[in-house]
Amino acid sequence: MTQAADLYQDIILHHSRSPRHFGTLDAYTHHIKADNPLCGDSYELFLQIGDDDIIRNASFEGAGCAISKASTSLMLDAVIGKSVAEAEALFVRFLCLVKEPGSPESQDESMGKLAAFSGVWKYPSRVKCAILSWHAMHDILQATHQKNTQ
Amino acid sequence: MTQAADLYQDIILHHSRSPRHFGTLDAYTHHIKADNPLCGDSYELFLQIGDDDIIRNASFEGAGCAISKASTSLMLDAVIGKSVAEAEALFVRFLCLVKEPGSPESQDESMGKLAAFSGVWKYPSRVKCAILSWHAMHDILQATHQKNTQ
Amino acid sequence: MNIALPLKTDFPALQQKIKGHDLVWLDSASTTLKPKSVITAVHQYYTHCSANVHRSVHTPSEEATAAYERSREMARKFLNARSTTEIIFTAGTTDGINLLATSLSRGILKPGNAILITQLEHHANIVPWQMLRDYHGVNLRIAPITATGDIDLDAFRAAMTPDVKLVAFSALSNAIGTVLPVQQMVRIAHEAGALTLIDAAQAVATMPVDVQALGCDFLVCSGHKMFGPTGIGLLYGRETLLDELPPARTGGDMIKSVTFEKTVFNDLPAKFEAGTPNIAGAIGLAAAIDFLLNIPFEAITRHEEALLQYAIMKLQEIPAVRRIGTPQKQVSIVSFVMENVHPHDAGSLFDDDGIAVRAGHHCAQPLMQHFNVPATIRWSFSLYNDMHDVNRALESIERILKVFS
Amino acid sequence: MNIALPLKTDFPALQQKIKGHDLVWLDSASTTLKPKSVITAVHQYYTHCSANVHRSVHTPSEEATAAYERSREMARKFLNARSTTEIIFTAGTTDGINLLATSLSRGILKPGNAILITQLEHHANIVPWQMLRDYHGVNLRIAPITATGDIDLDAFRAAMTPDVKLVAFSALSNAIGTVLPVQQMVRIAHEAGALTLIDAAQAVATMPVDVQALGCDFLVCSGHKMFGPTGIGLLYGRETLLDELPPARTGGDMIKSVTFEKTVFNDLPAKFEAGTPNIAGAIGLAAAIDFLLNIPFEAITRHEEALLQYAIMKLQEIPAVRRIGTPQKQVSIVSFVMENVHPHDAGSLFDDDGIAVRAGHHCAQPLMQHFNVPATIRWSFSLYNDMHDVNRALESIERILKVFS
Ligand SMILES: Cc1ncc(COP(=O)(O)O)c(C=O)c1O
Ligand SMILES: Cc1ncc(COP(=O)(O)O)c(C=O)c1O
Repeated sequence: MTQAADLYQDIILHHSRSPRHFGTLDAYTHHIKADNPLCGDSYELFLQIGDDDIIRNASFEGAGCAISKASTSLMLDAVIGKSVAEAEALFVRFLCLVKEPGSPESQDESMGKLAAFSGVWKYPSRVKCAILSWHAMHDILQATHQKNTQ
Repeated sequence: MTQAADLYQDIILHHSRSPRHFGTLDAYTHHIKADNPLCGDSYELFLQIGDDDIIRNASFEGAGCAISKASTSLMLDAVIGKSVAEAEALFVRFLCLVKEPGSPESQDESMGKLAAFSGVWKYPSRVKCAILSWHAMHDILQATHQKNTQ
Repeated sequence: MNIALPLKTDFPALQQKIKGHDLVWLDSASTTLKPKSVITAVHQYYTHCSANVHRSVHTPSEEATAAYERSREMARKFLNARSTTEIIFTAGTTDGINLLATSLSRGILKPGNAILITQLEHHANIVPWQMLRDYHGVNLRIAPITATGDIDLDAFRAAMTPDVKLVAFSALSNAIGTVLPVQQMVRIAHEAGALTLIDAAQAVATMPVDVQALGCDFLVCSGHKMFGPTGIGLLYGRETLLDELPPARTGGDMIKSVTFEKTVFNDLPAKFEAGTPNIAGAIGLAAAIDFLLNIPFEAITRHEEALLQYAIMKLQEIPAVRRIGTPQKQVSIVSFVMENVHPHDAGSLFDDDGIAVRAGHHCAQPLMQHFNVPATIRWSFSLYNDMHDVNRALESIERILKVFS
Repeated sequence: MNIALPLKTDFPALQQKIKGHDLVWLDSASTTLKPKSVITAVHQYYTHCSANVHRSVHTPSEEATAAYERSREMARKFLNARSTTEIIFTAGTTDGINLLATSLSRGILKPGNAILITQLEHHANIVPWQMLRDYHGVNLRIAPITATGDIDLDAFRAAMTPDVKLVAFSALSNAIGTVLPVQQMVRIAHEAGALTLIDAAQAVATMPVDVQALGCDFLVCSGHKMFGPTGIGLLYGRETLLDELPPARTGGDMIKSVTFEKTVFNDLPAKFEAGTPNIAGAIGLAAAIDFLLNIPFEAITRHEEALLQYAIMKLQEIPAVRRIGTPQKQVSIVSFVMENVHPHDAGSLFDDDGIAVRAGHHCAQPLMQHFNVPATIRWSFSLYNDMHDVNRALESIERILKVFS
């Protein structure tokens, strides 16, 4: 298990055991399911986005592997308080971090705790776990964006 | 073409160019088609079998490769005048001759001109050419036999 | 136990290192590794002969045809079919079931007829029948299993209503290792007037499969799960049935003559094999069968039995481990979950130790639903595994539990 | 002309002796020989990785999956498809046409719709449509060819009645070498609102095939006819159409979720690939494509053109030889008959000289009926042939004629 640390950094293990923002949200404006039927990962995301396009609050429920759960927990941590545009930008950067060996993002301190996912590219079959909820959030953000530009 | 003689012995070439018993037969008692749609060989056999189970006369029509044509010609030559039982026995022996390397039949002088087919086993895809009409005749003989034993 | 040891070296894939460790292959239920003889047979076809079959009068084609038909005879012998006319080469188990489903929908199954499968089935033995349900109006029924993962024979008997025309089930569950009472189930089906299809994908590498002894009407399996190449499989069918059934796929080689108005199909087995077949695959499969026939099957069974019993005993000593499926008769395969560890996380951590296991639903989601788990970890044993492999996997469990403690 | 010479040594099968002679392979239209790189790629998959794809989290499976999907990307590049979602791995051309026929019968083609094919087609592009005619009530129409063996474009245009929903034809006739005006025919079909399927089985090893330039909706080909393994082929389909069409074969890997009531299919391309695919085949095909992409296609075309023109010129000098098919544009393939010599007899005698030719109906009986011959002798040229091969085949003709004089 020499490389276990690559994938299961303490921060990931911690967030998978004690996820933040876990539970339902009463005052949500957006809701989406993030399902990977192939491995059984299944989450519900709740986002409360203000008229000013700021993500005021967010939460999630559901079950899945440590990677997907920690990723969801850390994602919500990272985007709460951010604007839709900022969250979208982070989505793109997180994808690079997770998918590309030695991506610029993996060296970038502004990624904060998300850097814990910089070893996932070595486990191609696990990439989809790390990005499952991110893609679901992206779908919400895009819908918001389209509504606003109509 | 070192081995050509193996397959195309003079006797085969001769019977393919000038087949014997070629044409229709007016007084036939049995008639059957021998088709190999895969290579386009197609013959009709006419047999006149007496009440005494003797093959009185026979002929064939149609077209096909040298092997199938010569084989049909030589077959009719060999069975005319024989009883149904004798022709059936010859059918079995001819099959051995054609299919088996170094079969006893290939050494057996009583096979007569049919010995010309003793090299066909070296050309597995041509075996079916050599035995096409024989199988058709066999079908007729079996039918005769069944009728008589009913 | 020693029969496994000399064989390990026969499998070149076992020479590789995974993340610095010697590979331990506990995923034979997904695909078996290939012995040298199989790899060589495929290689020789491509280097030496490399011709098409059934089509030409030249020597390379005659050699290829002879080798291909010898492979069919090997398969006949392996399954103990009555004749090579009963052996159809397919691309695998899934392909064989789909081929048969198409043919049955054209020939024997009528709208309103029912097909009975079990709750244990692999998706390959579920979805093609759902397609017949959706496109041809047949009904699909499910024979339930017990809490242990065994077939419920009383319920199976009760499900055999007169409209059931086909019963299709796996001889050995790929997900939890249940050995089904095939002979008995075939008898029950036949008494009710139904045809039987056995999915022997898992069974063929682990126990002797004799179609005459089983009495089944159809049977399918995959080359790649029995030490053979990918892209090749077998469909056995009783000759009278294959004769009656229309072909499923059509094209070259399976015809006697074609005009635009009317096509005359070829005799068996060609009728069911359209186009250039997987010649290298068939030749490789024959080498795999040869490999298998040279080992007494009881030795394989006994060896895998010992590994499985040892693994089960040891797994039961670990409180965080819960076995999924505890069937009365189980071979080669054990499935389990670990408390607080998702199977996929466990899978990645086993891999870090060089141990290849399967984590997932094993293409048996309805079975997972029965046990109320999304996925399990599956260890499957084959003749090249040994106690050392099991011990390494057990050590790995300890470390995985520590990571997630 | 010299590009063929260095390549001959790349093909181990050319090292063999047939009846004491160096093998001359004039049967590439039946199957091409395999270059070393393809043989090695297949060998490496079995020795090194040998895992299943898409199913497990362990390293060997991830490597197999990556190699398999890289092969898909190679195929996309080779056919110039827009996306890998448009590339479906099949077992070959015949398999691809059958798969598409099933899917179309479930999704797009309705009873009363018509399918138009040509008189030139291979049985693989005839019989599956006859099955749709017989089982699904579609009509089958034939576009006639001229006395030379060319498509009759006026008649083709006239046949494009509004009920024609699919036009399926070969880009290059395997029996007589006619090159069809694919782009033009696709345009005519599209203008009439029909979909198009190109049988590129013969074309892919001989001329560049670009699905975007051709504009076709579907295209099929076989690995074994383009220097790749047996048991593998490609189906290209326009993404919007593949999205719309229901799957043809079902089982593992092509699903998102399965319950007994309802199955949700996977996204493209997985939706059309059920079960364990021919992984070694796909990897070998990628090596074959790599081999092809490393030779300028014009060089292949020019080389085969020179061999063909020389062969035709020399054949025309032999009075006993009659060419079957004299199309305006002909590549790689020439068919002929000899006076007083049945093609099968000629085939055996060519073989005695170590020359592998095809003698038969080339799975194109309706075309043979058009020319009123039961069979022909066919020489087909590939990049590993040279003038010496043609000369040896010509000398063989002299001797054959002498035997039958
Ligand atoms: C034009 C054409 N179509 C289809 C086929 C069938 O290909 P396969 O036998 O590889 O399925 C062939 C080859 O025989 C062919 O030449
Ligand atoms: C019981 C069972 N049936 C069917 C299959 C499908 O086999 P294949 O993927 O080789 O078509 C498998 C293997 O995954 C299996 O274990």
